[in-house]
Amino acid sequence: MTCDDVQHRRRKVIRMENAIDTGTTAWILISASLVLLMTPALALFYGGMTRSKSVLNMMMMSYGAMGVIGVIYVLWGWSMSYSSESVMGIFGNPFTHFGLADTITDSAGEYILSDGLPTVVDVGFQVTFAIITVALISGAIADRARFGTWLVFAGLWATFAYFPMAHMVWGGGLLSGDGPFASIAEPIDFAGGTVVHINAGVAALVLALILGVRKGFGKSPMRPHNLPLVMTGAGLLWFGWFGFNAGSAYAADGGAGLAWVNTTTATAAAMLGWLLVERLRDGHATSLGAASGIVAGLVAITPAAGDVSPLGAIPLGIIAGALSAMAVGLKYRFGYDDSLDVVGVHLVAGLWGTVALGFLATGSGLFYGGGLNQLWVQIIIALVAVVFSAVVTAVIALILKATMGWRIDSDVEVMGIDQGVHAESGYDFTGGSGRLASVGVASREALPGAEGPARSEGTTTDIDTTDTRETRS
Amino acid sequence: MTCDDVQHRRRKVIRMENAIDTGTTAWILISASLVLLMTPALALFYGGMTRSKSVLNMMMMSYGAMGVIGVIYVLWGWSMSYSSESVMGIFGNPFTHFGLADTITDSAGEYILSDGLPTVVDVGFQVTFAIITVALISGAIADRARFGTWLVFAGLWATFAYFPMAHMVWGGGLLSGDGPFASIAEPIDFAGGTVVHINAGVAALVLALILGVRKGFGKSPMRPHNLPLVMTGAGLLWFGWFGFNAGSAYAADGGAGLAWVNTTTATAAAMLGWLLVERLRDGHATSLGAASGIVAGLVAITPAAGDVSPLGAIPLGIIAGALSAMAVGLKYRFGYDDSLDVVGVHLVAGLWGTVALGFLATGSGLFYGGGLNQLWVQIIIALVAVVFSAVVTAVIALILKATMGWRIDSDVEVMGIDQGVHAESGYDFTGGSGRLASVGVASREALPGAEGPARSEGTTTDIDTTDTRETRS
Amino acid sequence: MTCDDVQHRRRKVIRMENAIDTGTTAWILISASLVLLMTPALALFYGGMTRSKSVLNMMMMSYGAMGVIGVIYVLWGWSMSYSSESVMGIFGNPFTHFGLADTITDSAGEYILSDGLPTVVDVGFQVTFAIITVALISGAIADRARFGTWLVFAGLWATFAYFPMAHMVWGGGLLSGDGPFASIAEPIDFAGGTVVHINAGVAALVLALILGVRKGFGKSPMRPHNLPLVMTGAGLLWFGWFGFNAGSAYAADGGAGLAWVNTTTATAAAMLGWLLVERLRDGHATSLGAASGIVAGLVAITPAAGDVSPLGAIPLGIIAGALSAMAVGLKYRFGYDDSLDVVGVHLVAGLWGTVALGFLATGSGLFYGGGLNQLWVQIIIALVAVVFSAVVTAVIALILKATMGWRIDSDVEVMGIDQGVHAESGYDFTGGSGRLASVGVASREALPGAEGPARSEGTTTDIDTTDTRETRS
Amino acid sequence: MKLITAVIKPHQLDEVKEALEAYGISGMTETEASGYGRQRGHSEVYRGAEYTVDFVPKVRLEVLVEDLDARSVVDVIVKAASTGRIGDGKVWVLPVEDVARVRTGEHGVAAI
Amino acid sequence: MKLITAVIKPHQLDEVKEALEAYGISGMTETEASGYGRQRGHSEVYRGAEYTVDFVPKVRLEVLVEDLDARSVVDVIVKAASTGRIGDGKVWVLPVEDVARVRTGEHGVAAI
Amino acid sequence: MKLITAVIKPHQLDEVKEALEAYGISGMTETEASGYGRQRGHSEVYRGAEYTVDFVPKVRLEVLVEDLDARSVVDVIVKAASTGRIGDGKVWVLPVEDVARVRTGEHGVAAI
Ligand SMILES: Nc1ncnc2c1ncn2[C@@H]1O[C@H](COP(=O)(O)OP(=O)(O)O)[C@@H](O)[C@H]1O
Ligand SMILES: Nc1ncnc2c1ncn2[C@@H]1O[C@H](COP(=O)(O)OP(=O)(O)O)[C@@H](O)[C@H]1O
Ligand SMILES: Nc1ncnc2c1ncn2[C@@H]1O[C@H](COP(=O)(O)OP(=O)(O)O)[C@@H](O)[C@H]1O
Repeated sequence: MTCDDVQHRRRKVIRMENAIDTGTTAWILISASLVLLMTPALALFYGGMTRSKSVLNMMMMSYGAMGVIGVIYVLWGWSMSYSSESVMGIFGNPFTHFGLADTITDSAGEYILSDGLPTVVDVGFQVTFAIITVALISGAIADRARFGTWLVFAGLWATFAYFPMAHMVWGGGLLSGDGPFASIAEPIDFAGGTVVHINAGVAALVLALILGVRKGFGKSPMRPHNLPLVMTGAGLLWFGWFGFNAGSAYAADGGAGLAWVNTTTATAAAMLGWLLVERLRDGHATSLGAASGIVAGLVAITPAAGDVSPLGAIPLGIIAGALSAMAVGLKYRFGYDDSLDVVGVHLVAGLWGTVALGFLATGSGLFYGGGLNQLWVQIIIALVAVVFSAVVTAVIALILKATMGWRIDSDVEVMGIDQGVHAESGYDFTGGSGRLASVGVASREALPGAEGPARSEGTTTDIDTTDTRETRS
Repeated sequence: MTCDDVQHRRRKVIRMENAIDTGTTAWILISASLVLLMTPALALFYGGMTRSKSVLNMMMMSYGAMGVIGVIYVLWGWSMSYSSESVMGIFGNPFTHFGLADTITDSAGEYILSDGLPTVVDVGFQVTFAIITVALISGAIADRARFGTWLVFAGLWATFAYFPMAHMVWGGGLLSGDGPFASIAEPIDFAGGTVVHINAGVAALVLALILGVRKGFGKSPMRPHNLPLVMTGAGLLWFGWFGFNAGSAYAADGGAGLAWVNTTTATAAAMLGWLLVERLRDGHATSLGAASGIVAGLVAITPAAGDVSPLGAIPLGIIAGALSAMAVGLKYRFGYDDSLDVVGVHLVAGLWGTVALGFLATGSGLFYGGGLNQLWVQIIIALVAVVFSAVVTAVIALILKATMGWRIDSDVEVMGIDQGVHAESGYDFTGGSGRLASVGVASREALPGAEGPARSEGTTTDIDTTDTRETRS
Repeated sequence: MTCDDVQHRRRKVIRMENAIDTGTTAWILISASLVLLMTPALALFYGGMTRSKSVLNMMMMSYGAMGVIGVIYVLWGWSMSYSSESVMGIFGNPFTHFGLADTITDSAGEYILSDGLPTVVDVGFQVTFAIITVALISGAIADRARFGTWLVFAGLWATFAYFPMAHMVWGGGLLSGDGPFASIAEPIDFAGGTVVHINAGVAALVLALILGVRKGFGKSPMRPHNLPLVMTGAGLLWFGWFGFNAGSAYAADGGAGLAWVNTTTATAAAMLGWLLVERLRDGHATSLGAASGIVAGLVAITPAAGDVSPLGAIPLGIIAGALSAMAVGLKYRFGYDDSLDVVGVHLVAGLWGTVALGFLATGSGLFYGGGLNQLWVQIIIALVAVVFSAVVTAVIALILKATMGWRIDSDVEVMGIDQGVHAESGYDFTGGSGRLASVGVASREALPGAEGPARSEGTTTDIDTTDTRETRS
Repeated sequence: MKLITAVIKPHQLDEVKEALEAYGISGMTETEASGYGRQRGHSEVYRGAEYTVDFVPKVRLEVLVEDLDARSVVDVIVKAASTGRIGDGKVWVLPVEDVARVRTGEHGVAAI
Repeated sequence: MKLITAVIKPHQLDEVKEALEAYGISGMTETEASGYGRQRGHSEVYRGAEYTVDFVPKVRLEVLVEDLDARSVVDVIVKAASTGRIGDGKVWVLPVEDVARVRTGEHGVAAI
Repeated sequence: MKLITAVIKPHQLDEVKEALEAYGISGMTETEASGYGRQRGHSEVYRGAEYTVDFVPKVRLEVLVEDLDARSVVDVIVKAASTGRIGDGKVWVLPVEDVARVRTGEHGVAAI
């Protein structure tokens, strides 16, 4: 390969350097680790918010995304995102670097570098973004989705929505500085407002509409079962987000430092913004509000982290928190069951952060005397992202609906998806009764003393869906 | 600005360098992230220790500190701490660098560097220290403080106690190597024994005294409701503390490595010390003891991490653990309700660590043939910190008592501050009964079917404080 | 000392460099922190898997390992592992660097460097490996081991099994590139397949056999009490493992990046492998399976992280997950109570990863045209590790059995080891009844109002082991 | 006076509560319970080992009523709690000798 | 023999237990319960959606007593449990036909 | 009809359930409870402060039976629940006036 084979994020000129920058390499290695941690953190954030009967399924949707995307990214994900053989500026050729061919070392066996950073380190960094983006979507379909369908969706959506979007914005495609809109102003998406948050937020809305509401939505109480888990998740997300945003500076330098400080400032402000709305509207500042405000702030600063000042990050954050706090109620009015508010938080704050750059970008933003061009181009890339994600998600989700089916049995939904689908319970604090019936050694024998043959048909039928059949005697 | 505008931690000579050290920058970026994580970790540590009816409020005091300090630090916190325009060696001029003016880039638009580290990265590192210090205090006032008053206190205390103390010790002020006591020996506070732990520990004692005891203190059982949470918090604190201590070396070098090894060694030793006291005194080594010993060790090694040998860290740690294990009972004897033992752990271990340097500092300590000077100066800075913090905290807390009020209604205290103040419950494992009454869309409508108008007066009145008024029929 | 005094991991030529590499130093500092975090993460992973009555003891075995090993490592652990005074290639002289003598600074007071990395940073990195290895073993003896015996075992096992094994493999000993088997092919153990996982896995098997089964093993249900904790633990382990594997590259470079990517790829694949076996065999893909698959993948890639390609990591991972999923049932067939499947996960996946290198090592593996030599030498080092660990563990454990005793009273086991041994309960969600009887101030007085003298004999006798004695009246 | 105890499915609780309130009963005490009967439990699988959980979550309601109301209250509960499926539960009636209201110290029917 | 059931406020449990012990009763069984009555529940707000929780935490005590003690034990409980506020709870008395102590197999009053 | 209530040690539950099933009883309702009696609780120590927990975990079983079965069922339970140690628990029998099965609306013995 030649070094100009790869187009990458915010760098127009790709040059092969002889010297590695170990400081930057260390920073991207740890940033990648931090972003990977965000997915388990998200699993906590989401898992704590569901009812206790679905906590495991909720977490499993995030972990499942780690499994699927973790494998396909090295196969075709990297190539579709960053191959210089771009297909109409929409996606990269999946075969150029299939299986990371010609990506890790050059013909001399030396690690390929780009701006002092080994490309393989960048691969690690990028895979974590793909994983978390897919995992984010799962918040919209809590308690009711078939796990198998979700896993297949994860793979398809990453392939047809995420990798192309990453290519368009960061890989030199349509929405990048090399794309057609750059003539107005260079579009800014520092760390993923369009690629990650608008993309996932729109997909969440589409899935919520296609799957339909949960039994009892808008009537039964569906309150978070474990708020300390939610807060822990939010705290770990904040921590991991430093890799996401400050890592996206692609260097251990002042730019990374600015992104770091902006991330903290905007997030703190957004927490206060959300709490303020709650205090005024509902009379109480809640811990779920604080956790949600944190995430809204992190989302909003994502596209802007390197291009606003800390003073600009304050209003950006406050407004993000307040907007999202108001937006989470819309699902009740419009009747879509976006269970954990992916739309209200990620789509709304993602749009706000992307568009706010039109005002607040130091240099090119309206408030900094830059005129309307930046605002204009930010709106365009946001809209393109919305439309692209909506169409691709709808097509994938409808095909899956027709083929594999999305919804679990409604009785299983009532009993709880954890027991019904995963044959587990999240918690057992009493060490309650029950018997060990059989053990799955390779040959799956019944234990001595277990009654009858092992019930291989699983548990989902053991509930009150059928009538006399299920009697004991 | 000129580069000598900022005085900073342990560096006498501030010079403008042309070359960034990306390794050091990477290390301080991640150290800042680690220290930021300490506050959510503290929220777990503290939250698990309260009763389940107050876990959310306990966590919210930490998260609230992140919100408030995260915003004010970039406004005036940095300037009050590190502006070279010192006001009597006590605090920096808040206006010199208000809003990080002249802090991030120089007139040529280049990131300002100091010793190879971009100053904006240092800002990020410093804000996390301010946050955690404020959050530490909250352990003294579990279950009973108005949340609004706490948020205001957080902002005032950071402004009048923390920023000045940071200035005095690290910003070239009174207690620094440039201060008057340096003629005896250069005071040592590597990573915050005075600024963070003595400061917060004294504030905790003062607040506990001013707020008074909880209902049932010393009689009702107030045992930790979730010890795995406490242990998780302690584990994450240990992890985060590497940023705190080894990051305070301000370089990715052997000094950071020494601080890292000392941190681990002293903490391990302190855990054993605490467990030993428990085993001998109570007959049982407990998990709460292990978690507490960890924190005591981390606190004690904080001021000393760069200035003792690993062999010295062992006795320093063991004694810290043992001393704190003995000190936590004092609140029952003296009747102050320092609910989660901020005094017993942070003040006691913080004092010990600061003073122990007089004996154990390699080079200048008594045991290393350095005579009494170091000991003497360590005692002085500890005492100054105690007096300063006590006075400032008392003034702030008494003013707030007179104006906003500190205590929640005693019936709300019995019912639980989570329900009363935040209108939430920490856990709901049974998916119990309840109805969705109304939803807070922007216009806050009642749901169809919800009885009567939305109760905007909140929940706190729905408890047995009033009599016949609250009957249903 | 001279610089060639220390032999270290994968580096044949040790040279003293004048220049520190701050990027690498930053990376190893954070890697050490990440690996330290793995032990609390393991405590969550293990703690969530026990019944709620033993969660604290389970976590305490991990934390206890941190206490004991954290202290002895700086005393003699480093010296036994890496002293160049090797005793027959089996262990290093514990006195050469006792207390880190001649390890941190040279006679000129400069930090000793090796390949640009301060040796003291390496000490920090190494201590974390020793801690986690010991902690891993505890999964085999859940619910039933005396805590004191465990702590002593931890110290002895580290000294006689871990430090020697580290010396043999990484310290220039028998199993290293300087050992006798290197003439066949250079043995590969990138980050600890033999030293950590086979070593701990065999020790776990031996302990499980020596301690015997729990009351009710194979009959009573012993299901995980808190699966979200287990999943959180697995997520944090994955995060920490980046330090373990990519840190073992000993540089912030492309090699670290490759290890990072391989770690993620193999782990994702192993999760899918485990879930697939479950889906086919049991009918349900479980969250415990996902968490376990993650750990199996991390274990298997550990020895191989730097020496396979990402494409090779996929089958390596899938097979690791599938093998372990099948192996965890063996304990029921053979009747050893390896409570949390240390054997099924760490021993099986550790053996597989070590041996798989014989096929998959790029360059020397069978599938890469390298012939059988690599396979042959990998089998040899695995076998030597198995035998060495088995013998040493058996001797230590049997001596402890004869002297201190391993098992707690069987009534305490039924009541729960947390209450019986640690005098604590993991959770109290109801804020249940109870009285504060006395407080352990230094002088341990009874509270005014507490009935009778403080019961210093503890709690373990207060259960139904004795008969009429324990009546109230 | 009578004590009516009803063991019902958890998600019928709100319906039963509302039916009772509509009938004029405005006090009751609820406990979480687990039931064993014709309705089968479920099984769970942990690392390949299958556990059978025989008990099914139920809610146990206690309602003190005047003698005359007993029969109708049982009917009200049965009607509201019924889903027509196995495991809907049981209702039983016990004779009560005395009732006291703690707050006032009243006894008998007035205390209900 | 009688079975006295008391539904009281959770933080009165220790007081009631001590009063019973003082009276000479040294056995009882406690269950966690939730009560519905004149005392109102509370509401909670999650992301702006308000939930009403109607049931209030209570503790349910059961005490087996000899016939003669029944009236006085009810009084002891009412006195100890009372705070004078809405929601203090109820006490009721049921007739018991037989009691057995599991450990010894004894029946009747001796088994209490 | 009778209602048999048994307060037993938690780890005897499975044995009791199996004994009842062997006897022919195939329905019961279980609640978690805490007992206070001759069996002492335990104490716990948190940061040197010792807490005494007086109540011991128990399981509370309720079984509706026909009149004739009552005596034998009590015996079956006593036998299966007994470990011979303090704290094994109590069993008591209450008269029941009516029973209804929610699903079918049946009353009386048929509803058990
Ligand atoms: N003999 C009994 N005594 C007490 N409770 C019973 C008895 N039989 C059934 N129950 C309770 O009623 C519930 C429903 O009974 P089950 O036999 O499953 O269905 P159904 O009542 O519809 O025939 C059980 O879960 C149990 O709680
Ligand atoms: N009819 C009833 N049957 C059973 N329990 C009742 C009944 N009425 C009230 N209770 C119980 O008594 C508790 C207190 O009743 P409540 O009406 O709130 O106050 P008070 O008893 O002071 O008038 C309730 O929470 C409930 O547990
Ligand atoms: N008078 C009582 N009323 C109700 N329950 C009781 C009474 N006495 C004992 N119990 C229950 O029986 C259990 C066992 O009683 P205890 O006195 O400890 O042992 P034993 O029954 O073996 O003498 C207690 O824990 C409690 O739940």
